Formats: sequence, C-alpha cells, structure tokens
Amino acid sequence: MPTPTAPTPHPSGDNRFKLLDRAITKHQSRGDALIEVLHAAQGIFGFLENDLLIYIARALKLPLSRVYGVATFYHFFTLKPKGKHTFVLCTGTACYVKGASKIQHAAEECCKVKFGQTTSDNKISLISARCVGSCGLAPVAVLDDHVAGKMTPESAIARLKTWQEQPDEVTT
Amino acid sequence: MKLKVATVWLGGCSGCHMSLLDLDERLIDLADRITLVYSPIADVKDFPRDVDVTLVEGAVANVEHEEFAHLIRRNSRFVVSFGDCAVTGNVTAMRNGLDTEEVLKRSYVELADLTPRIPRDYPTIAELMPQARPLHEFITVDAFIHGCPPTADQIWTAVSELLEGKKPALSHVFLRYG
Amino acid sequence: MTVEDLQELAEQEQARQAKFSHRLMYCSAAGCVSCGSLNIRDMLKKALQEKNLADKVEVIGTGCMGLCGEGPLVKVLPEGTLYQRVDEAAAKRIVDEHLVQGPIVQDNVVDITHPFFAAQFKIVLENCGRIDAERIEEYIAVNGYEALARVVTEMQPGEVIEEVRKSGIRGRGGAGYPTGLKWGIVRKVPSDTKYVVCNADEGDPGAFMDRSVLEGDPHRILEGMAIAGYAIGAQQGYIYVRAEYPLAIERLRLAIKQAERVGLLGNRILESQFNFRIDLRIGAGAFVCGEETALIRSIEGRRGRPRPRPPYPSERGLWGMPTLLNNVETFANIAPIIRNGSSWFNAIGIPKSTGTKVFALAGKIRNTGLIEVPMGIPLRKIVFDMGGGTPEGTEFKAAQTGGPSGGCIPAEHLDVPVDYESLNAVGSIMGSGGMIVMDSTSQMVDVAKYFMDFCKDESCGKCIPCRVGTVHIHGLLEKIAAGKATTDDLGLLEELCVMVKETSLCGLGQSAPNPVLSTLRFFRHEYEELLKQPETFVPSGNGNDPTTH
Amino acid sequence: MAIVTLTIDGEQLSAKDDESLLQVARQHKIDIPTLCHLDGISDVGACRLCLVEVEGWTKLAPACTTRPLEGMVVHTSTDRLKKYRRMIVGLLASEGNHQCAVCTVNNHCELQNLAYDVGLLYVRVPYLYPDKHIDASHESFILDHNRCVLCTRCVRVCHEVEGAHVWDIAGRGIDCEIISDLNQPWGSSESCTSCGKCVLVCPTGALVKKGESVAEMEKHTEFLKYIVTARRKGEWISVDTDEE
Repeated sequence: MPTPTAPTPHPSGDNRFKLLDRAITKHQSRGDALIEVLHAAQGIFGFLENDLLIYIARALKLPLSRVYGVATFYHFFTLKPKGKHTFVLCTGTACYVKGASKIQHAAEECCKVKFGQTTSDNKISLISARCVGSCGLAPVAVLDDHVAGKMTPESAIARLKTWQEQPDEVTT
Repeated sequence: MKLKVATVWLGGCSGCHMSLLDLDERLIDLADRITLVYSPIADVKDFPRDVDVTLVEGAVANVEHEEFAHLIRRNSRFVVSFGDCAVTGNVTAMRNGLDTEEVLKRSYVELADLTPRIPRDYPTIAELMPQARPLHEFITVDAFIHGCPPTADQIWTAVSELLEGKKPALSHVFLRYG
Repeated sequence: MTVEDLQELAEQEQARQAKFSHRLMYCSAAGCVSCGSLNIRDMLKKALQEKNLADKVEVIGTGCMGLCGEGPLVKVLPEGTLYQRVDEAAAKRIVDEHLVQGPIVQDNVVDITHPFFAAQFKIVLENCGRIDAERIEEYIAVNGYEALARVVTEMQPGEVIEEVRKSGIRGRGGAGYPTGLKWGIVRKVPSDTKYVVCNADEGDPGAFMDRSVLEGDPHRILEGMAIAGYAIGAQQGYIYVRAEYPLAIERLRLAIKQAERVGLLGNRILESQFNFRIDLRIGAGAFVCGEETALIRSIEGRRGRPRPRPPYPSERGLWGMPTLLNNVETFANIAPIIRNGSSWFNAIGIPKSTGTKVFALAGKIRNTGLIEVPMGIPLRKIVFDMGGGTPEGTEFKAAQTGGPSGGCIPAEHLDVPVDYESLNAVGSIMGSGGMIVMDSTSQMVDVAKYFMDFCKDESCGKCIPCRVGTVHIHGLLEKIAAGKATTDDLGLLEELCVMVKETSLCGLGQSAPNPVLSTLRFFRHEYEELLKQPETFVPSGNGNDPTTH
Repeated sequence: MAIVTLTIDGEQLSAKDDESLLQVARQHKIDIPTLCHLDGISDVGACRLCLVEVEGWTKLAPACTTRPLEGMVVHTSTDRLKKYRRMIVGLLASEGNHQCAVCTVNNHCELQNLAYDVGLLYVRVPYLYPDKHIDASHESFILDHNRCVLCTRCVRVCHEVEGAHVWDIAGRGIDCEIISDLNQPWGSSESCTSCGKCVLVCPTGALVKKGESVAEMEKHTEFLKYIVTARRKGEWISVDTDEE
C-alpha cells in the first residue's frame, strides 16, 4: 500500500533510518504503534538516543513528552548504550530462593557498579531481569544472550573477570 | 509542685526559642508555675533526670543530636517536637540532597570571612549525619507543636494544657506548617 | 478452506507421520535450550544419519516437557519414553540402542509412572512435547481447529457462550472470574467493533506456564481466541506478549501466518461469514501491564498505567470499544471445552473450580518444572508426591502461590485443596500459576522483602498508596530485617499494608501487601524475634547509671 | 440521563446518573477531600483521597470517577476513610521536599490545606528526602520537582485545554517525574506556549511564577470554567482520558 508521503531520507545519511522508516510505514505511522516502533528502533540502533526519539515523535505525530514518557516507562527500553558485554541476572522468585542475591552482590562488587548500570569503561552492563523463565535451572544468568543455569557467585565472578581482562578493541 | 520543664535546641535556627520568648508578660506567669531545668537560655550544663516536659527545637542533624535525643527520651516523661524542623526536618533538612562534605565546604570554606577551614580536628564538634531528620524518627515523641516558628499563642496554649496535666490537643486548633 | 479440507489436512499429516518408525522429540523450550538441547538435536541427527535412519526417524523440537530441572529432555514416540539429562553420549545411545536395537537407555530414562507425571491431567499442555509447534499441520492432526470448525458451522454465538458457561471455567489469570459470564457481558454490549485480547504478559517472577503454552502449542491460543471472537462478535484480536519471550513471539508470528494462509484466520473463516484477525503486540517489561486496563493502554501505545474501573473493559476497553480480555491459559482451555463438551470439562476438578491448573513448580523442591493438575488436588500431593519434597536435610516451610500478589501457605495448611476459594481462605490466591516452595532455610521477612522490592519497582506510580506506600513497606521490612525496628514499626507496617491494599487504584497495589500480610499471619514470630522495644522514660529511681549529658 | 435517589452520609439526595459522586456531594455541601481532581479537566482517580465507602461494595470507590446509582448508600467520612486520608497525605509529604516555611505558595497551598483537613500531626513514615532538582529555565515560570505531588493536573490541562501536550510523566513508580518535551529544560521547550495554565492549576509550589517571594503566590483554578463551558458537563467524569 503506498503511503501518502514517502519519508524523506534522514539528513545524516545513516541508512539505519531506512530500516526504521520501514517499521514506521508498516504501522501506517499510527501513534498507537509507538511501542512497536520503539522496539524496532532499539533493535536497529541498540538504544534510544534523543535524536531518535524526536525522529519517531515527528513520524508518528506524537508529542515529544509522550514518546519520552513511554520510552522511560518500560524497562525494556534503554536510553543509554549498553556495555560490550551484558550480564543479565534473573531475580525471579525461584532464583531468589536459590540465592541470586549472593550473585548480585558478588557481581556488583566485582564490577564496582550497581545492577542497571554499565562500567565506566563500557565493557560490562549489569542488568537484572524479573524472570527469564528457566526456573528449573535457578539461579540463572544470561551472559551475552546465552542462558547459564545453576550459577554461583564464583562462576559469575570468573566470567566477569574474563570480560574485564579482554583487551580493548581498537576503535576507528 | 512546679513542673520541671526543659527546652532543647538541636538542628534549628533558634527561631522557635525566640518565639518562646515572645510569650512576653506571660513568661512571668509561667515562671511561677514551672522550673526551667535545662535550656539554651539557662546556664545548665547537664541534662537532668526526671524532667516532666521537654520541648525539642530542631532536626536531628549530627551524631551528638542523635545521642542527645535518646538521653532526652530516657530522662523525660513527655517529649514535644517543638517547631517544624523537629516535626518535619524543614529547612534543616534542605541540605539532605547534598553530600555532607559539600555542605561543610560551603559553610566553612566558601562562605567564611576569616580562616576558611572545615573544623575537623576538634573532637568536640560532632560529625554531621548524612541527612537531618525529624525527632520522631529517632525517639517516641508525645506531642507536636507546628510552625516555622510556632506562634507565641500556640506555645502558650500547649504549655497551659501541659500544666493542667493534659496532653495538648492544640495541634488540631493550631495545626499549621510553615 | 472448508471443514472437509481441514479434515483432509489432518489425515494427510497423520499419514505423513505414520511413515516414520519413530519421532524423536527434543525439548526446545528456554530451560532445555540453555542446557544445550540444540546441540543434542544435532547429535541426534548425526547419529541417525550414521545409522541411515534419517528417513525413518523424524527429529522435532517441541515445547516444554515439564521436567525443567533435568534437561535436556528427549522423548521417543510412539513409545513415549522420556530421557533426561541427555548429553552427547546419551543422544548417540538413544539412537544406537533404543532405536536400532530396541532396549531403552536405562541411565537416562525417566520413570513416567512417578507421580510427577502420573498425577498430572493434561488439557492445556496436552500437545506440549507432543507436536512440532512450528507446523500448523501437526496441530490440525491432533484435532486442532476442529472446535473452531464446529463453532462457525454449527453453533450460534449464544450457544458457544452457554457451553463455556456450563463448563464452569474461571479466568486462569488469577482472579477467577467466570469466563462464560464475562463473554456473555461483552456479547451483550451493543457495538459494531469489539476486540478480543489475550493477556500473555506473564510477569509473575517464577512462573512460565503461559510461555510454555505459547512456545509449545501456539495454535491452541489462536483457536481459543477465534472462538471467543465468534461468540462475542469481534473481528479483531490482539495477543499482548512479553518482549522477554522472543521464542514465543516468533512462534506466534509464524502460527498466525500459517493460520491465515490456510484460511483459519482472516476473512470468511472456513467459508463461513465469520472474519477474525489476530495481531501481536509486544510488551516492553512492565509487570503492571498484566492488569487489564494497563494492558489496554499499552496496546494503544501508551504508558501502561491502569485507570479506575468501572467502566470495565467489557464495556469500554481497547480504543473505547467493548473488549474481552482473558489470559493464555484460559484461551488454551476453550477448544477442548467445545470439542469434548462442557460436561466433560465440568467433571474435572471440583464443582466450583472446574478443569485443571498449570503450575510452575520451583524453589526448594526436588522436582522442578511445569505440571498440570486437576483443580482441588491437595497441596501436599503437589509438593511431596509430585515435587518430591524439599531437598535432603531441610524441612518444608511454606509454598508461595500467586507470586508477588499472592501469599504463602505454611505446613499446617498443606492439606488445603488447590482451588480458588480454598486458597483464598488461607490468605493466598490461585494466581497465574507460580508455585515457589520454601524450606527451613528461607527467612520469611526476607521473602516478604523480596516481593515488596519487586512491587515497588513495578509500581506504575500513578496512585499515591502504591507509589509511595510500597517504598515505605519495603523500607520497614529492611529495617526489621536489619534488627533496627521496634514494635511500633511493626504496627506501622501492618497499618500501611492494610491501607495500601484497600486504597490502591489497581490490582497490583491492592495485592502488593499480600506477601507481607500472609507471612505476618503465619510467621509472625520471625518478625517479632527481630524487634526491640521502643525507648521510654526511665525514672531516676530505676536507673543505676547517672545518665547525664 | 436519569435521576436517581441515593444516600450520602445519611442524607437522601437526588442526582443525575451521569454526574460523579463527588459532584453530587459537593452540590449538597458534603466535603470530600481531593487532590488530582479539578473541575474542568478529566478525572484520573489517582490520588485516592476522595475514596468513599459504598454499602455492599467490597472495595472503596473514588468519588470522582464513580457514578451515582439508584439506592446507593455512601459514607464519605468514616473513621477508616479519615485514617486512610491522613496516611495518604502523610505519604505525599514524605515523598517530596516540602518546606512550607520557605515556599512561595505557603498558606495558599492545597497540600498544606489537606494536611490540616486530615489532621496530619506528623508524618509517621520516614521522609524520603529525594534528590530533586529545580528547573528555572523558563522565562516566566519555575518548576520545582521537590514540591511536585504528581497529580498530573498540569499534564491534563496542557493537553486537554491548551492542546500543547508539553508535559508528561517519565519513569515509573517512585521515580516518576513531570517532564517537558524530551525531558529537557522547560525554557527550551518548543511546544510550550507559555500560557501559564499549568502554573495556575498546580496545587502546590511545584509550578510557580518567577519573581514571587515566599507566601506571595496564589493559584487560580477558576479560570478553567470560562474556558471550557463549551464542553458537555458530563464529560468530566470520563476516566479514560488522554492523560499522558
């Protein structure tokens, strides 16, 4: 279905905006598709920068404050870039009963940041999840998108240490 | 028998005590009926035991205040939070969002006229608590006199009721913050 | 597609499956995938190739098989032999020994006569672990969409609702509102546009019932929703599913596409006059969106903040239109009810709570995993017979049902039948199906603190009692746990809990204090042991030390 | 619209069934405390101060979004309700940094008045003393988050009456905050028309005019009725509003 106004290319020339436009067009630029579009944007860009939020607000014809309000209401959306590695600790009830809090303390101690934060060298983000649904393997962590069950504080620290000791990549 | 009354000045501006002095000629009346056993306006060093009523002005802002609050509680039959700082933290608590170090620097260094220096090396100066907090968060408080400062009339009503042996119900009449 | 086409499709698939001597079902749900079931799949395929069995034996990824603590799981059909902790060597042995020679691999076989399996009654999970969730044909081959076919060709909407009402099924999302009654209400509201919404925002931490159904048998939900749409007069359905369940989302997308392709969703379904479409809406991590008015706002692309009811969604829901909202497990029960009749369903469970309930059994218990049991089963049977009791050397202390909105059930109430009313009577709720077992090592003040930490983080912030009250309840629990609280603090805690429960706007706030209230009810001594008396006046005659300043 | 007969606090009253219990009560000089409610903008039922008891109902009902029903028996100030209202105002007081003594709306503040109405002698829960900031970037107004009670009156008046939707709420739970546009300084907002309606409807000193000193600023909410007369009266108890 042709859209009434073809989106003009983003002035930055960033091709990722084309992908985003596709997602927006798929929802006919409807305001009620805001959450869907934010999902798409985060999938494409990794996180939701202010510029991106403005772009989405304009495209969906929504007030800026509503877009910001929605983006900050849902924990899935992040307005800051994530670290190179992500350590997602499940804090669901089963994991809690099996001692997830000990792992939490160990990880925070090891990385010197709290859960919900990223280390200052941008290497590791500590994230807590409410339940990853693998309760039989509690306590569970998701290490760079890989589910690891029956975690211990020691195994958590071991993994974090290997991440910390990885040399910095040369950025261009 | 005269009622033994103490007044205490913790983290506050002493405005509540000024308001107490605003009782004016009623002070003479009061003097006949109470003994002021401890007060910033009386030269008594130690907080006595078996005090009947203690009015506490100010928030609990440093470690000495906290310790003192407990002593007041043990030694007083009736403890009254006297003024908004004691009741809510009020202006004293406005520094609570700041780091204590910043607060000290601002007060003792940046705003100092003479010898800008944080007075850390005097053991007699109590350490600031991270937050100034109302009295009732530390000890059980029996009555509250509101206002910043409470008016002389409020104070007079409260004290009069206390002298009659009643727990002051003034707060409903005189309830006013600020 | 006509009803005859549907039958033909089922027969074709049955015939296709009959060509295989065996079907190897490996569990491809999140639990087993995380212990390497995909690797096991490759091993099985490789082993089959080596034995030239690739044409005779099919390898299929299925939904959750239940015994999540012992994965990866592999099931051999038609025998139904279940293997646990299948590693590479075991995978090879299953092919070499079981498939080629015949004897089952004793080292890995699971005793399915154990009460964990034997005491189950599967309706919702009947296809989980039995079919390939990614092929609509497999669902059709096991009587899938038969109920929808009957509904659109033979039944009037009123008859469908009557059948659901007579089945006695109650909402499986937690509150237990009679489903048939709800459908009837939405049907009666006059409106050209109505919606069916499936709540798949399973947010209870420690529960994964809905995810297992969505991953293992997505068409069952589509069928249930389409039947609901026909009954209430809706043409559009939405499934609101959590973003945390990527596999479920993927399978649902696929399932919708397949159903549309063969004409089981879309216009003129099965050549009737009934049109019904389903779209997915992806949640973004907010527990409160399980609350119906918040969920509706979220579908509308807004902050998921609840609003006061009435008006109820059945009257004014999505975009102001009458909306029927049920959860995954409720919809999953619909097709079997229509297929087998309400009296069949009615006979399962107990009179006021009919049918079955799926529970995610976890915590300090030997057998963790997913179970489906008839309503009214004693809790003791679940915990001890099926779950195998608490680990060696510890004692059962309590079972938490209903997650952060529920309560704990102590040992003295272990004989409580698991149904809506009985659980309420002991201060808990049925909830969506999380069941966490705690043993003598669990500190109940800590448990309450854990749930309150969850609730304060998940509070949307709209109403004051929940936004601020939960923070203070949590703070008081921390103070108590740290041994700094007095008896006055405990009094305040109780008052706050009751206030938050009675004054909060939505179900999240109204139920947030439940874990505190229920642990206080049964384990008050654990709180009291941590308290001290508030300081009071000490007359000078009593004190020895001269306390001076 | 129909006329129903109901009982509020022992008094038999007639009411239109498209009004709210709150409107009915106020018409009969029965005072129910409110905070998020404001005549002229939609209701959200968020502050929970107007909760009333209805005989036969298991839950308390917010008067602002509940319609009168035939035969309904309502109690607006039972001991239980009074206690809850006091606790709720206490929670609000603990949540922000409200130093009445140094507030420009001292003695003209709805929160202050509520504290007196409900008899808030002291706040029983510990003060949270949150670290909130002040936005003084707007040329005419100031936003002080310390004094915000998140009633969302500003959000609603800006959206429903001014049509600008400058304000919304960001975050969740105790971290909720009023934001302008993209959580940017108010002065840099492109959507703000500087009409000042938000300032006038704010019940506390969170939104104030610049240049007013302590206890000088009075709020004016009565302007709304001149702006919104065109709307149907019954619309105000639409609870499914476009707020946020």
